[in-house]
Amino acid sequence: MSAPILSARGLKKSYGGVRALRGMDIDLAEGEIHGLCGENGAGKSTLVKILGGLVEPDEGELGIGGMQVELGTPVDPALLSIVHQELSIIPHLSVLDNVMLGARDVGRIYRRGPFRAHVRQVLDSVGLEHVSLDVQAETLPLAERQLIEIARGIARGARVLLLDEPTATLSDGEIEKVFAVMRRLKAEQGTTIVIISHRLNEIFALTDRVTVLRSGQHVMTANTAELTNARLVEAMIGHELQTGEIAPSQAREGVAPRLSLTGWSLPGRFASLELDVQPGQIVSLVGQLGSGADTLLESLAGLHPARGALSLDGKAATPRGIAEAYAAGIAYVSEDRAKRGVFLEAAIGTNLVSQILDRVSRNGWMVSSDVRERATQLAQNFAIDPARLPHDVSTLSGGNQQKVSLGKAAALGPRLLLLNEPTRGVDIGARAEIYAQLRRLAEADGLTILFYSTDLEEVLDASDRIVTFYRGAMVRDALRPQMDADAILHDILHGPDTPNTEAAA
Amino acid sequence: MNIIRSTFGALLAGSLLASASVAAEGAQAGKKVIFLGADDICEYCAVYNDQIRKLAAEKGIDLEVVTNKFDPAQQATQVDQAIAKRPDAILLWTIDGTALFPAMRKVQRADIPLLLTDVQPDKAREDLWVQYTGGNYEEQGSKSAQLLINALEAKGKPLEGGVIMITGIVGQAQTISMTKGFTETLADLAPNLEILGAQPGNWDTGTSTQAAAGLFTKYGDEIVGVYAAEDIMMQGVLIAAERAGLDPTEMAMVGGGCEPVGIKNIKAGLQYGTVLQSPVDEATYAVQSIVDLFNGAEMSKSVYVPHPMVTAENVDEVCQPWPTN
Amino acid sequence: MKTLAENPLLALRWLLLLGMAVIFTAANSYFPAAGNIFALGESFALLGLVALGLALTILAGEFDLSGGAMVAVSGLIMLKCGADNAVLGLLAALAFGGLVGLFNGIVTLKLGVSSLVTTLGVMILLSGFAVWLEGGQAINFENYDLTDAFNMDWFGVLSPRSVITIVLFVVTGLMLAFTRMGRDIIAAGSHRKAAGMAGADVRGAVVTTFVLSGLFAALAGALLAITLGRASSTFGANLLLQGASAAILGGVALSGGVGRPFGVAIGVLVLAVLNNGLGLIGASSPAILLLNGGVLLIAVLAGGAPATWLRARLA
Amino acid sequence: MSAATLSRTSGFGGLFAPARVQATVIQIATVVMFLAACAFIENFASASNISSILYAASTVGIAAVGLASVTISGNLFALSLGSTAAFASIVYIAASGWGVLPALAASVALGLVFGLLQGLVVGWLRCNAIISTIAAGSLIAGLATWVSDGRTVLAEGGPSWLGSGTLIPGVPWQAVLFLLIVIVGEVLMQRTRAGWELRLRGTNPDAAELAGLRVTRMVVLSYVLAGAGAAIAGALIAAQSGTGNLRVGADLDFSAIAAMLVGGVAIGGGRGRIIDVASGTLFLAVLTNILLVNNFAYEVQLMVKGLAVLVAVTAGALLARKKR
Repeated sequence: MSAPILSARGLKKSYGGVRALRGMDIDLAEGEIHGLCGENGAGKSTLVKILGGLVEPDEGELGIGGMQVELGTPVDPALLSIVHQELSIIPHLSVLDNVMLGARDVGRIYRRGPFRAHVRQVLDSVGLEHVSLDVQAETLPLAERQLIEIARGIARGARVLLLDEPTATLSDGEIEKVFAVMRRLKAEQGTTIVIISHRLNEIFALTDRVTVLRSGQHVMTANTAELTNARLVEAMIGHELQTGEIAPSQAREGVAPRLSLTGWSLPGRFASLELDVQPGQIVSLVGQLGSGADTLLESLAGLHPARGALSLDGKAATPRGIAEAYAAGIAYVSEDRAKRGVFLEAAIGTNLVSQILDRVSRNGWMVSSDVRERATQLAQNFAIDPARLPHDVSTLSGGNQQKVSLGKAAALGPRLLLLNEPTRGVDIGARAEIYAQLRRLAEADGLTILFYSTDLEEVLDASDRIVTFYRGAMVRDALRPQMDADAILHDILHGPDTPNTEAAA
Repeated sequence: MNIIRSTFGALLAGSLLASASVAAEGAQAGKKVIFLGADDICEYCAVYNDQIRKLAAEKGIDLEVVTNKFDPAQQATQVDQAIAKRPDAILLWTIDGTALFPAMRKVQRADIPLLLTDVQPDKAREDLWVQYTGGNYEEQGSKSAQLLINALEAKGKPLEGGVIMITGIVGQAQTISMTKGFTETLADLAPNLEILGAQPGNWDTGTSTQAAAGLFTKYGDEIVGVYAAEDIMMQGVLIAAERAGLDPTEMAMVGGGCEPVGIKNIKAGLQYGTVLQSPVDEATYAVQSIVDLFNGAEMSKSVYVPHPMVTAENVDEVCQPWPTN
Repeated sequence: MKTLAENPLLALRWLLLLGMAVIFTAANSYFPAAGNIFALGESFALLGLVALGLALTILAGEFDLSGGAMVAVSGLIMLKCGADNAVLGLLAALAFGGLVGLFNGIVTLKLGVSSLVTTLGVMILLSGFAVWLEGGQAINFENYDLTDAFNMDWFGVLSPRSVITIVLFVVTGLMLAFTRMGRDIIAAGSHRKAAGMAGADVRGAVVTTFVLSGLFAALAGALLAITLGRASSTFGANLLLQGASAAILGGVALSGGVGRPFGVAIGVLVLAVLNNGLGLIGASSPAILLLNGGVLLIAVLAGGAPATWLRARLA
Repeated sequence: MSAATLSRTSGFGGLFAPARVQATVIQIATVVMFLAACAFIENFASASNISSILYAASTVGIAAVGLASVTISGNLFALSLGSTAAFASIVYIAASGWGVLPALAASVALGLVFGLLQGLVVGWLRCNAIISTIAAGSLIAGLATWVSDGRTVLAEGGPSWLGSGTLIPGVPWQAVLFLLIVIVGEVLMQRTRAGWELRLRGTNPDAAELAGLRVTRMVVLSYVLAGAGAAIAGALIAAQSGTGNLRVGADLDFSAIAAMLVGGVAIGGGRGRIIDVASGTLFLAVLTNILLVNNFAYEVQLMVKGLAVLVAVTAGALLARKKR
């Protein structure tokens, strides 16, 4: 191997008493795509932040392009650029300004003209041909903002490009486009690319080498071609793991549907559809952004004013707002955990009972024994340490926060549970726990669960039944055993098979 | 207090209605005068404003009242506005004693006669105005000192011991002048009376209560007299004295203004006296000043309203209750 | 109708401004007179500078409560240090304003607490400092040549103060639109964390807005002291609330990142015209208070649910 | 106790948890400062001086408790307290002929109505919280000026028990009322469903909405409480002096904000308790009294107060960070 483009030695970092990194070494070769794997809390994000100069390590050295780098001060983005996991898109700046934000070759007087052509080209390459340079970023959907963020990394022409979970919010079609750009950057410009992802299929599809971290330490670096899925997972969690996949339950004959939709439509978002779901069934709604699948899910919680009739166990229960949905026995878990899902700055216990305050209070007064009992019970159900109940949710990892978010909704004892991206940003171990818990809820309580996900693995692992959408219309409604990844991809990228439909145009 | 006193229209342009012309004699009749005054949020000002509207209407003066929330910057622009309207004269209550010299120069250059009321700026610049009518704050302070001494004598006490002061808003011209008059006279007439402490009461009863309470705690029995620049502030002093277990009748309690609350306290024997400054007098003098101006009367530079010392003996004859409408 | 549908507040500002101009002109023929426009410009200059500085800090996601108190302090510094040499006084006042702004910015960033809290402390501190500077004396300015120079008018309507203020509005507008710093200020206010991760100079942007806010307030105070020939600790008392009202009326969102100096200028004008007009027609104290409250209420309703409803209806 | 089981405030360690450290430090500082003043300042511990501190603290404190409900529910602060207090002082005196309690009830009713209207504008019509209350402040002041014509209203007869009565020497009834309001506020905020919803709304308005909490009602409630607090403060000031006028409550808005922030209520919402408001108020009242009793000049008092706010907040932030 020739001299590495980036070389880090002995990086250590502690936050208070927590040792996030305990002496990390890593070398990156010029023009390779390098995967960085590890569970949440393994130290990946800390490593990325140290490499980008956003965090100063307690010890260690870093060289990029043969030069020693001053740690803790932002690195020249032309040398190393990071695409962050948390969106670093500024809502009130234009697309152009967002792409150029942080670039060093902009003078004090900011002349936009010379950059327009280049930025346009980069945006086109990631599939944003339709997005104007001058539109404000806040008007764009989440996935497009993520693509702008990736475009920013590319536009800087960095010799090392770090992508921290770039695909978490993207649909598969978009992911394919991004990967194509990555491969081209590597081939044409010799860019070194580091990618962090929880989706192992992406790691195998894209990377040349993989480095695994566990508990703040380097576990292994290996050529991807020589790895198997099982070995990678074992390296990440330190032991073998049963896959997250859960055997789907079969539809039963003669059971009355729990959820019935008739003529359910939202003009401009999704066309009229009919859907029956049995108690105890877990159904995934799959589609690209704009396919209407996510909007459909939200409309069931009363978040959009849809037309048509929704009935639960045969009784009309069309909700006209989230409060009515809860009252009718429909619970909803948001995809935006930090902003809408949980109360980060409130205790875990408080969060768990926050949606059933009426049931743990009498005449307006909180009943402390009821609160404690319910919170403890919910914590146990969702594998949260009851001793941590008084601590703020913000002290938990992403996976455990998601468990709180789920527990908070499940506390309502709903008949229908709606989940939007049930495990976004959740690591493999916690994912399996969440799937198992969902299955228990479905089987033991006969709860009907509908979820929307852009993660193909998740759809295949967790559902009994898969409903695919394309451009506002349902494409296929099939039981899990009849579906595979290819079928789903085909449906959501190309729509129904009939050659003369609008979709083909 | 009359809630349904006026309609919104009258509210909006009360001055215009008030000045609806009444048959009146003299050269001032029909003359347009702009009065730049203070906001009704201060009770004294509210009485003055009502009074001057009434008196001007009687004299047939076309008086336009423009009020101000004690903001000299706003008043400077109000002077600019007034000049733009080309009135026959401007009557100015300078919110801040000296802030308006540049604005007064503009009035002079525009050849509009300028009359001042209530606040007298530095006499060194009296070439800028035709006449000042109103209070003499330094004299008021001085009279208060005199009255405080009278009080001690009346109570048969020696002219020695400590005195505390509750002043108006720090930095205001009135506050500066009154404090000057009081301290200088006291030092002259009773050198053995020592001013132990002074705190602003901000023309407010509550603030004065706290300020006086602190001083009572600190100096307690050493205090033989209290000077509060206004009667509503003396009210605060009396409350603080009662809480501190001090007997106000044993001390020389002197206020200022002869305001309604002061009259009440003087009659109750809690406050020894006050120095009259009447908004009714001031408004009357100001209107007379306008009349004199247009009738070519001889105008002296300063005309002061009377500031008699008021005690329980003469309170009924000297202090007229403030008119309400 | 399209503008109203897209941004009711924007359209409302213009409606208010034009409506008031028409009403006041009808009520009093002196409203459009040159002398009155001059007076309007003077009000605009004082409130405008304070509102502009405050708006910049809001734009960067902060809030500077100390602007009003700074007006009093800087005026006193101007006259105390500038008794013999006005330029020296002006420089001293500006330097003080800039330093206090720097302090505000650095303390806020270092502590990571809301600037509402830090600048509240600085605001109280500054009011005390003003009283101390004043020392119970009337602080006057004897240089009437300079005062006259600042009180002269160009074409009957513009004073040096209003011209300086207009120029600063334009410069600030250009700075926000066409410099890297301006872009970083908007980024810092719109989404602080994201801006930091993207490599924008967040710290520089935040500190810059506080320094500019301090400078603008200090300039407003110093110029006020020159034109009035007087400084006092009581000056500027009403400016904070009025400045905040003007900024938000001007379309600046408290959440940060939204708003432009041009809008702020319109917001300032709405308040200036309202009070100028009410003074001109001799409105009574309660009427002035009620109408000020009423105009703010209309503006605030235009940013709330009724506006959303209206927008949905018109779209 | 639900509040203790589910928040980090339980136990001795909880007192110094990052979220509580500023409040605890201010509570300790208040006690230390008070004891030191008792020991070193002559007459400080006298009944009359203690009552003077309590009078000052009671009015600002009651307004600050009401204001805190707005802050904790996530709407920063209200700037209409001063004019509400002024109007309430006028109403209290005008109605004082009916007796103390009916007059107090009349003022509170006024505060409730003004609070309700602001609550509806902010909570139901979703308008900008700060500007709505500035507008309300102006409108209320305008109405008060119109009604009173700028005049000071004087109470008939002598002082009432509410104005100058004491439970025991040094503890005026007003302080008892303050204590009562703090206890009731603390219990309501920590132990009732509405209190939980209000605090959760302040922690994260979006999540509260999506969780189906009664957010609109809570916001309206918080403004109603703020209006009532300001009105009681105005009535108490009026009861003390026997006068009601437009100048009452001139500094109330910023005094209440300062007291609340010093006590450790977070301006961003969700964090802080009603007892913190009380300790912040007492801290500033004791500090002000020490300065007054030593006859420090007005400018020194202001500067020390400004520094106290800065230092309290700085220390709070630094200590909280160290703990993290």
